[in-house]
Amino acid sequence: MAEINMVTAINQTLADLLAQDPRVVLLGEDIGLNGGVFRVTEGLYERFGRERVMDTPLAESGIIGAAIGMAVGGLRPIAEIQFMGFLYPGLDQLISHAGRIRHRSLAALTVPMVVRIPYGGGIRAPEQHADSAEAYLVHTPGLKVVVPSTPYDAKGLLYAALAQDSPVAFLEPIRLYRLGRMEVPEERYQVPIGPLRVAREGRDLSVFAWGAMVPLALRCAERLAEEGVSVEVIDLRTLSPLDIEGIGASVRKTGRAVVVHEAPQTGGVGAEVVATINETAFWWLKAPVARVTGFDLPYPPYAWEEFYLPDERRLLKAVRETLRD
Amino acid sequence: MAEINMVTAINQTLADLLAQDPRVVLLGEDIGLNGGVFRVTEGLYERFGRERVMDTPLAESGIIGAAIGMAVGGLRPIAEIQFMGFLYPGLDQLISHAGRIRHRSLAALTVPMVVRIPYGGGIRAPEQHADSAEAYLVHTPGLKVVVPSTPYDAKGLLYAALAQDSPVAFLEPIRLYRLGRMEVPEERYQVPIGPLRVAREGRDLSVFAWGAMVPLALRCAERLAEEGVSVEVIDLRTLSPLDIEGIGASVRKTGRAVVVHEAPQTGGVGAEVVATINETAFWWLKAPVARVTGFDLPYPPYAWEEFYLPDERRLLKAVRETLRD
Amino acid sequence: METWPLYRVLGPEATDSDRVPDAIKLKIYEDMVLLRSFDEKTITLQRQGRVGTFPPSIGQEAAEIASAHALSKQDWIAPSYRDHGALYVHGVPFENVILFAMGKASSISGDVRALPTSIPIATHLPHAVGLAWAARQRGESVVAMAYFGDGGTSEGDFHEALNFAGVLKAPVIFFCQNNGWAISVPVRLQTASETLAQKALAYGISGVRVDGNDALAVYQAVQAARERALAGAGPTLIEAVTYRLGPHTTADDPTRYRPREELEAWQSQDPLLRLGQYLAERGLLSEADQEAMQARARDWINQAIEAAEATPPVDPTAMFRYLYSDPPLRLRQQMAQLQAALQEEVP
Amino acid sequence: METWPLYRVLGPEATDSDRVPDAIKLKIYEDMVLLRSFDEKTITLQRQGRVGTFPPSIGQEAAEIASAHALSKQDWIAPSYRDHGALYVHGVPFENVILFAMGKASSISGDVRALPTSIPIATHLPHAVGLAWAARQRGESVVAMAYFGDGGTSEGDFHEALNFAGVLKAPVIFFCQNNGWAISVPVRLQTASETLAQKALAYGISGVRVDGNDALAVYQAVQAARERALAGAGPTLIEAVTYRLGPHTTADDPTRYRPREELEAWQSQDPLLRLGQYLAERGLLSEADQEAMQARARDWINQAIEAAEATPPVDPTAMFRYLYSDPPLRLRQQMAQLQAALQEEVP
Ligand SMILES: Cc1ncc(C[n+]2csc(CCOP(=O)(O)OP(=O)(O)O)c2C)c(N)n1
Ligand SMILES: Cc1ncc(C[n+]2csc(CCOP(=O)(O)OP(=O)(O)O)c2C)c(N)n1
Ligand SMILES: [Mg+2]
Ligand SMILES: [Mg+2]
Repeated sequence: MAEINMVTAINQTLADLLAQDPRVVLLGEDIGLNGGVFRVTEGLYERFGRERVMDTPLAESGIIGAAIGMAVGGLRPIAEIQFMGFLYPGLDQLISHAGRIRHRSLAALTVPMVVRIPYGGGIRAPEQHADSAEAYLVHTPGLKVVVPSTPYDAKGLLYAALAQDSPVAFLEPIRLYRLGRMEVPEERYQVPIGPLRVAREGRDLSVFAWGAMVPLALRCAERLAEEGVSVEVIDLRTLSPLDIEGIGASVRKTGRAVVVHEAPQTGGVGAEVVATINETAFWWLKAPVARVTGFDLPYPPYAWEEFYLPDERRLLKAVRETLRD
Repeated sequence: MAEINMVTAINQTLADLLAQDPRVVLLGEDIGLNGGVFRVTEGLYERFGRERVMDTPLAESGIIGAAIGMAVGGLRPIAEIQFMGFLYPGLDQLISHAGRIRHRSLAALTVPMVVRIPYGGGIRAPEQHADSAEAYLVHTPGLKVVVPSTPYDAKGLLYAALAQDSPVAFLEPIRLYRLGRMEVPEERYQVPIGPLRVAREGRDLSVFAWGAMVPLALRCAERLAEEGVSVEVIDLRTLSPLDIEGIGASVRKTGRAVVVHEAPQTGGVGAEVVATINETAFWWLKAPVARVTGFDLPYPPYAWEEFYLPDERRLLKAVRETLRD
Repeated sequence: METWPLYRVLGPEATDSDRVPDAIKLKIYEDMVLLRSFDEKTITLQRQGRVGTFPPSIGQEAAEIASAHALSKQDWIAPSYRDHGALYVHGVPFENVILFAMGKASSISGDVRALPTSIPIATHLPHAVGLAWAARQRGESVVAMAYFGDGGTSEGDFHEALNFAGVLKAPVIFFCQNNGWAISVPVRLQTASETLAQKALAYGISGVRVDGNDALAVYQAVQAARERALAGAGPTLIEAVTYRLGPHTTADDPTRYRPREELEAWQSQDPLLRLGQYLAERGLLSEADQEAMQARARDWINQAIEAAEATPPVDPTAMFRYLYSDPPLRLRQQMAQLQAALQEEVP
Repeated sequence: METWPLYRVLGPEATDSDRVPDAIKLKIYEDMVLLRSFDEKTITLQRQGRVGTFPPSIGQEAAEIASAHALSKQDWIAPSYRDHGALYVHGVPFENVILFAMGKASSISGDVRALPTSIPIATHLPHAVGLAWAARQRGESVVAMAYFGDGGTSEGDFHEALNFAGVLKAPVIFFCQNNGWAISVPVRLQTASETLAQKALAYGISGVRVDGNDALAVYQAVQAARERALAGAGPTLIEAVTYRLGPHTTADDPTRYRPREELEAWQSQDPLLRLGQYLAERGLLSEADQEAMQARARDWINQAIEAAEATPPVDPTAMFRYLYSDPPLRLRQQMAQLQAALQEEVP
């Protein structure tokens, strides 16, 4: 097994999917010759040609809408939205159609498609290149939403996503693209969509995280371990459907919880995690669940991003306060 | 004071706003000669002419986008989106621009506009005419979101909305448009944006509701009063910014809470209310907060809508169970 | 600028010759009669509260029916809310249309190659592009055709779809019924472009303008577009110029916004009259045939209504069945909650 | 179909005569020199990590600068990310452009009539329509002009904006810089339409195609469109045919996708060369003048950089100041939380 980063893991998986299944087509902006602005599709155009790896016009609603038609028509499209901040013009297609056609047709038709969406902050990018808009997707019935935080999960979740008969939003944390390498099996495997991953076991408090917040949570857990505090780090990994039983089980064990995410606090997925804890572990809770999140502001110009994003200072503080109660 | 319904209250307010302020313009689909598909703008085209009450092409992003430009350029546009299910093509303009231009320009520019959006179910309408998509808006920084549940509040909140220098989404519960009449003062008054309204005081449990769920909650409270249970009914009225102190205060008094809304449960505004209660009243809570909501499905064909929407059966059951804990 | 002639077969101002086989003409006429009867009957049902809001296509029967007859059953269609006529021709029985109007069923049924009715305007146009592309990739010799109205041309999705289709040279037909109005908004407030067909120029694709009340012209225009698409010549935008003689839907009152004279002028262009007269003149259809056809239509429709109304009330929990093949735990819990609540006495 | 001539003033293939006053020509040239120097310098700053990702407009100076000079300061502009040149001409100092590239400031400053830079493609086009409409309602004799690229013509918002503008006859100019590429996607994969200017036909508005590397032709085209708009003749879509000689942004490597020969062919059409040569031939600008101009540009820019870099680091909590005039309680609490966290030792 080679040690690879997340970009390579996704790239290899896409290559294998294209090779194994003639129904798979990739479409998006700059994914062809250019190999994608993050080079995730590098080499695929050369290998599979323009009919399988399609550079589209600059039109997100068109991309997602065309992918929906392709999926209903028997292909397995994998669309790329260049940055999550540019998903918004295409939201209607996800909300009105991708998520509804199965229901609307009383299951006569299915929409097996994947939308890959790089997301999140921390890379000093221009405005609207650092958004975390997962809450819009999680509130949209009929979509599944996954977020790998490791190369291993990226590969396994992508295979699992392609095996669904539901549309899947596959969120790729930009900051983790090249951040860590790990051994990833060369053969095909699926990481099931649904179950959360216990990234680190602990007894005193559960931290719920996804994407680039997972390594942050792990760093804090390590730090706190030195102080004798045992923090459980949960990588939710699937945001829709949420693993409500897994969330409850962890908090029933630890009695305390903190949720951390990059998106603004109000109405973020963190609120749903809190509500789920309230429903599944209320009687075990020893303190209010804390949320450490982006602020209720648009993502700021990058001179401010280190202050906007949850960091060790803020997460440690919240954990310590939650333990104090 | 005459007794009027909500349609009339909004219509009269719009007429007065147009008459008092030359900067006010209305734009939307079928709001002119036709007076709007719900007749909310009836007579305004005849009275104020085509330059003030503008029938637009059928294009929601264009409507909201043009309104943004008008607002920056010194007008006070009031845009209408015909049904909330048709807001989605225009979401990008709200997320990327209406909510951000003030921030992006470091307050050099403001976007004082109102988007009126009829929403909600219960009227046996065709598909996508009954959506409740408030959660998308509440999670979007820079927008304010209000929902009147009475003719009085409709008028007062609309005056208040026009007085903001922020964009305001003004959600109109379709089911309440003509449901009840009440005395509404003829003069101008504002219902402040922000504070919730205690629709009925109570001691044993707080029900949080908005829009068409408020009369439902009141009916249940009345029913429970007969059984000796004292339910406080809170009409949130402003969904963004949420009155987090008011929410906490009610639950610190009653110790129990139920949230009710039409939208799907997962990631709905109810989750944010639960998280807010967790943050502001955790130590007073005697039972988990219950959510009574639309199911995590697209709004179904209308033969199912009576089962999909929260009703007295489901709300009473949740209240009783929450009281039992 | 290129001028945009109006293709017409029927009537003294014909600009195109008739190439439609007689049997097809008769079938088209018969289906148009059926659709007219269906719409008239369903309006009545709606007034009696037996179905929900209904969008009749009265006046647009030629465009609806003839366009669908020009397709193969293997072609895909992507309809809008007013296209039960096209869905019927493509294979959805009228009984299903009634069930749909009763809020009990999907707008499609069986294995018809159609998307379910799209309510949000023009949002299904990109789907047609994707369907066409998928068919081409899979080596199928079929086209996809999207149905929409004049108002639909203003939406961003119209633009994105036509532009995509142009670049891909996808075998897709954009069939626009310009019926003069988008609810209360007349075409001249919808766009400053003189015709809708000329919008094709923005995408480097073919644009055709056809008399939408002339069933034979519509049939020929769709057939030609289909042949072009299958020959690899790419998409066509067809503007079928027609008129909605009825209300937008049963919830609409067109007298609020529509000049009476305009309506009357178009009533004389009724597509049923025009095709009926042509068939009569050519001896293809006697008065007795016509009456028999109408009687048959009424019978069929009454049977369809009976069948639809005889279906049992919906199972409340059935709505949970269709969204996922593997409903998640919370959804299963929600279904259980509904079941439990339904056990409670009604308050 | 109407053909779309390319308007050109400079060079042997001129199709239009020169009507630009000499003083304006010189000012345009000077600003083009300044913009070129600025972009070259800023690319260096980016490589040194002193500013963030930066989109240079090298090769597009004529389109950027001359278009903005044809406007009045009372006109509104709605720029895209590559339009710091136009913003500069309209009144935003380069120092601010650097601060913006450093992530410390807004892209606008002072009371310039400009929207802040719009990052999502084409989404600002409807704003320009609204701004134009507002100005007209308020009785101001001004236009609004939106800047965008060839890729922008594919977005739904392009369509909705142009269609709105056509119906409203709003005094708005859609200034499209067709620089051949949308990052790595060439125009022929962006649309099958032969020119971008002809897309105007879909909206019943004027469409003009101009040599975008010809500063005088650009100036005249914008001026004419502005006059038409102010005379009530409605909007114009201008396609300025130009070429991006540099990378899309400093994060882009065009050698991955762009043929070298194409680049070289366009290098010989460098707008600075073309206007410089014209001014020299007419004796309006000596070699010494040119050198002085370039030296002055470098000095200015160095000063601007110094000034920008001398600004203090941002106040962390300043980001809370701008979203609302009345920040809600939770936002104030969040600010307090940040302040408290900043007191903690760095872990
Ligand atoms: C995106 C969207 N916006 C608004 C509506 C509400 N609406 C339903 S039909 C209609 C007019 C459509 O006119 P047109 O496209 O000409 O089709 P027609 O009804 O005339 O067949 C409108 C505005 C909708 N269904 N979808
Ligand atoms: C809505 C949206 N989608 C995608 C992007 C990412 N993106 C930034 S620039 C660009 C290409 C733009 O090309 P063009 O419109 O020709 O302008 P140019 O960069 O050539 O000036 C893309 C795809 C974006 N900014 N906005
Ligand atoms: Mg119409
Ligand atoms: Mg370009």
